[in-house]
Amino acid sequence: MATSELEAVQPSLASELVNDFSIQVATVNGSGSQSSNMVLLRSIFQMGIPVSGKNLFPSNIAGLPTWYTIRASRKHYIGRKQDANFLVAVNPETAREDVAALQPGAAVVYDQPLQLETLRSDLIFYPVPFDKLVAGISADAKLRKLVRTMIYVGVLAHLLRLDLAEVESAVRRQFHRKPKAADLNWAAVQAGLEYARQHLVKRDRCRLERMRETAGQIIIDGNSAAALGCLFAGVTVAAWYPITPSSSLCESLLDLLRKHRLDPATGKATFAVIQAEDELAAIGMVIGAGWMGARAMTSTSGPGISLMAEFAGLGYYAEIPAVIFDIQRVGPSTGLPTRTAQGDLGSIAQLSHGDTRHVMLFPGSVAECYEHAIAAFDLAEQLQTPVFVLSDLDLGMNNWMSQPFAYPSQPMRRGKVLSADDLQRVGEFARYRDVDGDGIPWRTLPGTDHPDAAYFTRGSGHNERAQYSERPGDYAGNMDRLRRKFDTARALVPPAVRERPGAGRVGLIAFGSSHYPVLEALDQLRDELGIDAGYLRLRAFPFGREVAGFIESHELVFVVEQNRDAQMLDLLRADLAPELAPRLQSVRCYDGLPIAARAISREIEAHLALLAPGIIGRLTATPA
Amino acid sequence: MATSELEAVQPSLASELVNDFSIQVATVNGSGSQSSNMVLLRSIFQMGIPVSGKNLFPSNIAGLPTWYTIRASRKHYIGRKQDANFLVAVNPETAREDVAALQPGAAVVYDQPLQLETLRSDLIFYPVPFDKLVAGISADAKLRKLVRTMIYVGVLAHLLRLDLAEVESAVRRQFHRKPKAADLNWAAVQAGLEYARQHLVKRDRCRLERMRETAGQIIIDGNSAAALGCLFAGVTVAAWYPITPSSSLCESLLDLLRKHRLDPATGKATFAVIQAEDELAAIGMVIGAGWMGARAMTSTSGPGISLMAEFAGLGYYAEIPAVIFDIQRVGPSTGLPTRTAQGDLGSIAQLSHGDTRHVMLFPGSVAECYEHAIAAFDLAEQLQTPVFVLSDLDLGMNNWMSQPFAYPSQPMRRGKVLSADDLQRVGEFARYRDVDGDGIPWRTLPGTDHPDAAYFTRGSGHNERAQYSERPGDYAGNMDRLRRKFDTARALVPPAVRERPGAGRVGLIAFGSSHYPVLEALDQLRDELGIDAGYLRLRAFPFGREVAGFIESHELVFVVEQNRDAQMLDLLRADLAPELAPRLQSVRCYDGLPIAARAISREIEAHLALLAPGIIGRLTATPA
Amino acid sequence: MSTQVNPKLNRIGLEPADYKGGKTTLCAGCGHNAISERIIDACFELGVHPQRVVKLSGIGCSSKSPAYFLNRAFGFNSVHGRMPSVATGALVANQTLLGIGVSGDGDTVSIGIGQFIHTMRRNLPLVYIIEDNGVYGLTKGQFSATADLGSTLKTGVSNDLPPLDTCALAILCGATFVARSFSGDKRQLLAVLKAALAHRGTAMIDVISPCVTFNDHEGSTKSYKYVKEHEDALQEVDFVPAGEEITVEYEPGAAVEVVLHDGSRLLLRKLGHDFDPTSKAAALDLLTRSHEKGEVLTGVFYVDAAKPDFNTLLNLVDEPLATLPEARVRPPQAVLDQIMAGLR
Amino acid sequence: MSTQVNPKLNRIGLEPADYKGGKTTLCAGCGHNAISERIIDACFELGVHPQRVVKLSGIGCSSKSPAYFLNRAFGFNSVHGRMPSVATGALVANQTLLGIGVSGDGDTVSIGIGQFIHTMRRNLPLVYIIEDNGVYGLTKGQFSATADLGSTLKTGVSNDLPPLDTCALAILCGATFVARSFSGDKRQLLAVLKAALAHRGTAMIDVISPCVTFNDHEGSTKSYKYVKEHEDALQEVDFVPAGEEITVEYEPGAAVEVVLHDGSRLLLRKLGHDFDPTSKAAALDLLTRSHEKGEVLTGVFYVDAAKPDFNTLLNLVDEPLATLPEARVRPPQAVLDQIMAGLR
Ligand SMILES: Cc1ncc(C[n+]2csc(CCOP(=O)(O)OP(=O)(O)O)c2C)c(N)n1
Ligand SMILES: Cc1ncc(C[n+]2csc(CCOP(=O)(O)OP(=O)(O)O)c2C)c(N)n1
Ligand code: SF4
Ligand code: SF4
Ligand SMILES: [Mg+2]
Ligand SMILES: [Mg+2]
Repeated sequence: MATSELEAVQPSLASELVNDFSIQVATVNGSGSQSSNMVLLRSIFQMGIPVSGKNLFPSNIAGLPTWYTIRASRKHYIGRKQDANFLVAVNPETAREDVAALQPGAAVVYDQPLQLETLRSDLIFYPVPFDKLVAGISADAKLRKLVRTMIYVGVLAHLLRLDLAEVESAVRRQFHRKPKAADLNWAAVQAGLEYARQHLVKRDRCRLERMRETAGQIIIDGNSAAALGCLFAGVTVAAWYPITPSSSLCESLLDLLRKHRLDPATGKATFAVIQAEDELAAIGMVIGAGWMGARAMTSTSGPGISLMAEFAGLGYYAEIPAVIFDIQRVGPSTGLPTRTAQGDLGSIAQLSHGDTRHVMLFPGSVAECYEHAIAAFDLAEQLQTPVFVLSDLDLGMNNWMSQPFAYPSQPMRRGKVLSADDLQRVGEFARYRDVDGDGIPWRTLPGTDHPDAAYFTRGSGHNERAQYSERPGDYAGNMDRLRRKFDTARALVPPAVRERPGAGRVGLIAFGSSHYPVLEALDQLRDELGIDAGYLRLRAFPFGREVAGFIESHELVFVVEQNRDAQMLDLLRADLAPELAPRLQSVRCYDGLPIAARAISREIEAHLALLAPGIIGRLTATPA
Repeated sequence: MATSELEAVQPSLASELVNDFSIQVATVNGSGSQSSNMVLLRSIFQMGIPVSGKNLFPSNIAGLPTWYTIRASRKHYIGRKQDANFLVAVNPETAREDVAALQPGAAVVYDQPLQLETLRSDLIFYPVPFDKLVAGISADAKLRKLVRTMIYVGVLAHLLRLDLAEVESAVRRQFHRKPKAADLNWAAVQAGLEYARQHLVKRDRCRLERMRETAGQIIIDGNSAAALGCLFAGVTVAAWYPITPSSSLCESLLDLLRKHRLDPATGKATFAVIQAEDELAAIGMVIGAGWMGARAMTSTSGPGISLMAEFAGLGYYAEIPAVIFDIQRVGPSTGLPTRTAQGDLGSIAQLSHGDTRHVMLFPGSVAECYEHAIAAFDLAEQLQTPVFVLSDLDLGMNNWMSQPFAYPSQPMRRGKVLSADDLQRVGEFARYRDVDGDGIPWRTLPGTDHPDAAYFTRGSGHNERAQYSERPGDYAGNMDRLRRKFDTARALVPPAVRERPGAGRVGLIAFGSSHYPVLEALDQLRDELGIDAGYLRLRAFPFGREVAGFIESHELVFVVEQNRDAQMLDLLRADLAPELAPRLQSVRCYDGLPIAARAISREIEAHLALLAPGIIGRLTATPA
Repeated sequence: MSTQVNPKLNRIGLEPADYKGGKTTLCAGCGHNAISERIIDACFELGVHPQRVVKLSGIGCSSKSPAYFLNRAFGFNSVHGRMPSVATGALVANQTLLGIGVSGDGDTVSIGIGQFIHTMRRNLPLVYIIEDNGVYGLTKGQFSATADLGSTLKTGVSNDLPPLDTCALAILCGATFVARSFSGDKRQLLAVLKAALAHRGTAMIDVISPCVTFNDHEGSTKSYKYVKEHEDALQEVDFVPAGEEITVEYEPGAAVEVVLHDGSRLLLRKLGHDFDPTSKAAALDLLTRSHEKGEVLTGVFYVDAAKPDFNTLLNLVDEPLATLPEARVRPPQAVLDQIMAGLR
Repeated sequence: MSTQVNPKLNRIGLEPADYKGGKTTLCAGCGHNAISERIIDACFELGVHPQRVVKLSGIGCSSKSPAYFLNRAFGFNSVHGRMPSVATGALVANQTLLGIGVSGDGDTVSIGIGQFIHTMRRNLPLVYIIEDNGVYGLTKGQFSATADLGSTLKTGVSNDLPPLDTCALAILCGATFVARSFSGDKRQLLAVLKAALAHRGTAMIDVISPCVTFNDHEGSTKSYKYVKEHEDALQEVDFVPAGEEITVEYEPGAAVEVVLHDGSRLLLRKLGHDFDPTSKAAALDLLTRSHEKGEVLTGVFYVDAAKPDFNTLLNLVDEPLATLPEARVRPPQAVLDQIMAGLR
């Protein structure tokens, strides 16, 4: 056995990983490790260190392998990291595979009887007798089972130098409704800590050190953030059907509404949340409510989107506001219900038969889940059309750090609605007339007390006065106006953000949950290849003019997305001047895991390697 | 009033329109004029003259305006012609508008009391006292109503020089099951004829003359043709839900099956046709039957396609053969149910959430409705995937001349199916393994009598052995194989047809029911602008290599389609090398009427006018 | 100014013309047209404010009919089989409006049976009218799922599947007013419609409405002739508006009186059958047995005027949700601040 | 060669292991697992050929269970709520196979109620099992449409909509074998399953199957405890295979005997209730009333062994449509020629 291996096992302090490593907890779902992981995450966060947590769980309820990854990153890299530095192996079923997957030098905290130390010699092993330790905590076997995983929190606290005060406060916060449980869990943490102190010799390179990078920040998942957005958008009707990973959006919305939207005087609800019998009914209810003038929403995932196709077309053609959240998971079909993807944009862009076009928003952070939710209601009413907010499982169900959300700075934009008084004044009302030249007609709301207010809404051909019509001119004219309206949307939707100016002719376009990994990948490209690429983050479809502008100013633009078919690239190709199309190159990741920075930078590197070196020089040079 | 007008009214014989004009019958639906129009159409056809008939009918059952256009064309132009030369105005409600829409010089046969002759002085008017004439036919008011429209057949027979023997044979054919009705109708024809002989002086320029251009040909609508294809493809299960304009496909299929597919020995059915409760159920039944190994199909239109989205994704991902006919009508939503469009290809190409890709066929004639139906079943089983056949209302519901259909030259291709014996021999079976490198795995059929035959089909993640799997590698590997399979399809689907070689650098791409109008438009471009454009007719998606080849050999390629959003052009852009994209130009027509040659040539002309004359010269010159 | 009362004006001072709709495009003689007329009559006579009505439908000849009554009401011709969900969203968003849903047997019982059932279950405040002709009129006469066993098409094809009984289903699933009538029975249909409009909760009325073009021939069990010959009216139905006197006299026990939500009364005078319209079990029993006998039983089968409707279960504020002002639907900054603090 | 009969082998010479499925991934104690075991037992004991079975399902914990029994049968885990249509296509395409459909209450009664109803109406030859726990297990415990009024979630939230009764619906809509059982009642469930497997037509069994993770607490009416305490068995159910003797003795009138399609017999020994399982009206009445009393009535509610099943109505040839040879499904050239001649 050579020295190199010894080196790996006993790293020099020089290569210490301070606030820059990830911990993977391999466990079993339904075993209560969620609380332990949240305590770990919170403790690090409270130490001021940028941190993220990602849950990789199976599509069942209990008893199957689950992995939770916590990444501390002083550089604010909060995307997924491909390789774990620290494995907590408490699931006997996967322990051997989990250990096999580690890079040399990684550390393993594990349940002693598993004897993982025999598997490899290039890792650092920390055996922990979980059962023995937990035996001292409680005489009740059920309780022991509940707190068992807290043992590793204590072990890690010692090994990684977690601030104990923060750990205790995280434990107490986690169980703030049950002080007894808090005590018991804290005891388990201490037992683990004590054991580690006495029996484990630190040999790994990972260490935490207090920073000031998280002060004032919050931790939240994207679905809760979107629910908050709906609350402050003034949603009044929500109709939904459960589906992973979207259920928690409407569930937390219902909680919020119950807390904050009962009329103080009467105790009655200023909202209705309806659990529909399926997604067809859910979107139908939203369309009915939107037609009536309510701010109405639903939330679903891929299979639900497919089922909503027919109503989506009605909403587009009859011009009815609606907000639909798609928390994307891996398709096609049932696919991988608990894995993440950006795979629905292609079908949503033209969801439904015939010539339909839908507005889509792509929140790139939990803060944007909140902001885009608010924007979506405004846009839906301004544009009188369904607006889709495309989040995904990674963004929606994982916990993310964020700046606190800002209170809406604008009043609600309710679009072109004519009141009875308006009707009296304007004298004439034609529901589908393009009065303002922006393609957006005026509408009245049912119940408007004016004899001319009523009109007839239909998904069949109609003229400007909403009368049934099969006339070729009426039809084509109306379709042209809808196209104009869609063009109007370009300027109303959140514009793409130039996240990095870049200093060469290489650009990168991404959206949604790829954002943080992209930021990290850009650093890798700069540090490792000397490429300072510009980065444009798309936030909506249709694309604003700035998108073409960005592509025009770069010779080579990588479009990063989490699907197989380069769906965003296709949308760009269809929208851009065709001359720009050759500049676009696709970078895709579609294995169900959140995209990792390394996968992005590696693929870009591979692509660049195919180009002549001269070209690379030109591409990376600052443009004139 | 100037002489020019007189000239229009009394054209010189020199400008006679022999076998080259169109007749528009403006009537009311449910009034029995369908039979009269069929008699007219057939009479012309039997005179050997190329002819086509198009029905423009409202989306209701009876009492609303309907227009039937018959076009005789010695040059075989059987697409829609924009302007009618001859109007038969028997609908009082629209008569004035119909007359107003005519070009100067056109002729009008009309019900005398309507007094249309007062409306314009630049037309030729032929008043006919329908009621008086029909009064002599029968004492029974109900019968009189039924045969009333036959009067105009007689009138036209005289004016246009229809061969009376052919007219009588057409009448007798139309009513071959009811000889009494035939007699009565023939009497009405004769009454009209007699009246015209005695009272009308021919002043119009239209005349028919026997040709030999239709010998051996048949007349059929696309839906009946597709039903014939299903019959000869050996369909065994059909599940459907009524919807215009697709209902007649399954209805005529049922008739055919009842006639030709009862077991001669037992009188039992070798087929099942199920009227499902909706389209979700219809496609579900097809998927179930296809999984079982049956040749199964459904037929629908836009709204049904939207409802089939979820199952389409399952079919793609679980790899189940299915044939789905989409007889396209005007969308979005309910749209114009009785008008034609090519507006569903964009959404079908990726119907369902997630990364899905579907195979589509685009029959361009009634013969291809038949052939593609057969091909679709072969392809669905060869590729183990849903195959969509995209016809439209124009093709599906209108009557078209055609060469008789050919009996299938190949036995049914049932794809890669392992029998119990095969299993015994190969020893191992992995449902989703790419054994042959073409992305197409082998399957077994339920009921196969071998202990290893069974596998578990699911729309959720699976490995090669069809076992449930959430492993990133299993998922991505499977998706990559599906993509390979889709690439395999390129070579299996009907290749695009180079319909016109062309002699310059201008090309034209079209598909489906645009075919005949395109042929006519090409002649117009040649005759009027001197442009001899090449013409490639697409017949399937994914595109074969020949498509890129065609575009590569032309500098300017017009993509003709009947939708607003240039859906085919988008599919081409996404598929082609991006460098070719700038060559594509869109020509669209989307007002619900079948596309007319003039609309195509005019738009191409307008486009060319924008180019510098030098470029035009270059484009039209023969390539080196 | 004249104080003369125009006899042609109703309770709220509107004339019949204020209730009319567009010109029908349905076939002459279609049962659906007669139903539209009865809806107009009922709304006029009750003095319903047309602008306070929303009329919704799916797709079909029947579903076109909302365009042919109450032009001053907002209409929504949605997609096939999904009117119930659209109505649910609409009426939850504005519970102060009166909802009339019109559907066909194909629209409701074939493609739409799922939404139908769940709407019944919710007891959504909606008058739900099925214009039931046993066929898909608009797609040219295929059987629907209410076609009777053995009923034939014009082509002679006979239906070999049993019909689904919308009334039995509605009762079983939770609707609180369930009736069957006949488009040709003016008097009964009008009375039933009025009561349905006064009811709070789902009032489901299956109206046999012959399709003259595709299902009015010998061999059809939904033809005018067949229904006239086989109609078995359970009761004589009368509606007495709130505040009005009951003018007809009944012997004790000869009629059942149901007091509706607004104080109006539904009077059901027994005809032959001794029947309690407040018992689900009795209604189901009656319907099952009358089916077996091949009769077309009409009348009010079930009423429960007390069960809370869906909006009551939702505990909604009195005002329409749709138009609540920003101040009532966007919580103040303090709420956000507090939530943010909790997430730190 | 030994001629010894292995007592562990069944009628067709297979052992229990030939009927086993994959390892369950459901929660320990989930009612669905018990049902899978009973299906295995029933198929083994009846000597069903596992390769002649197709097992189909929708989406949910329940719908996963086909993977946990009969590995040698073809399985199809389709999409949410649409198993019935897939089963219809499959069993029409090959009517020689035995179809077992497994669904959940969410899968069938919420999203899938439309396909459920139409499948009952068609009387498709299929054993349709609802593993009914009143919640959506797989999406973490929301109420489904079979949750009882007033039943509570773990969070304390109470259900305020009435449940839909799958058995009453199935009977009303045309199913020919309708039963309810309980995953915890081994004996009854096994007997009912065997009879269902022998029945020709739709055999719909609603099996109360507690969700230990989300709906097994105090306040739930679908918990083991609640069902055990409130179960009211209508009959003692026995299944006697064709050709076997009835060994148990009954007093005359104490049991109803139903002869099934293959000659086997279903014996229903009355327990308290006097009840005729061949009357729809009686079954509906019983179900409605037992509901009002808050009981969980189990047993076989309705059997009609004579009504033709869907495949019979379709008049299918005896062989599977799926694998008919080309000669039987592609008419000869002469037919095409003749058709073409007719179109000239
Ligand atoms: C999704 C969808 N499928 C099919 C159709 C075609 N379609 C229009 S109306 C109709 C049936 C109408 O029958 P019914 O509801 O009984 O109304 P009726 O015309 O008999 O009054 C059908 C199938 C459609 N519009 N949408
Ligand atoms: C179209 C669609 N909508 C929603 C879902 C999410 N989903 C999966 S299982 C399920 C409910 C399952 O409930 P049930 O059928 O009662 O089965 P259980 O898990 O209780 O056994 C839902 C809503 C889905 N898979 N597909
Ligand atoms: S087809 Fe039938 S249902 Fe439709 S309008 Fe005519 S009569 Fe009425
Ligand atoms: S969650 Fe409930 S239904 Fe699902 S497996 Fe667990 S116990 Fe069974
Ligand atoms: Mg109908
Ligand atoms: Mg359930």
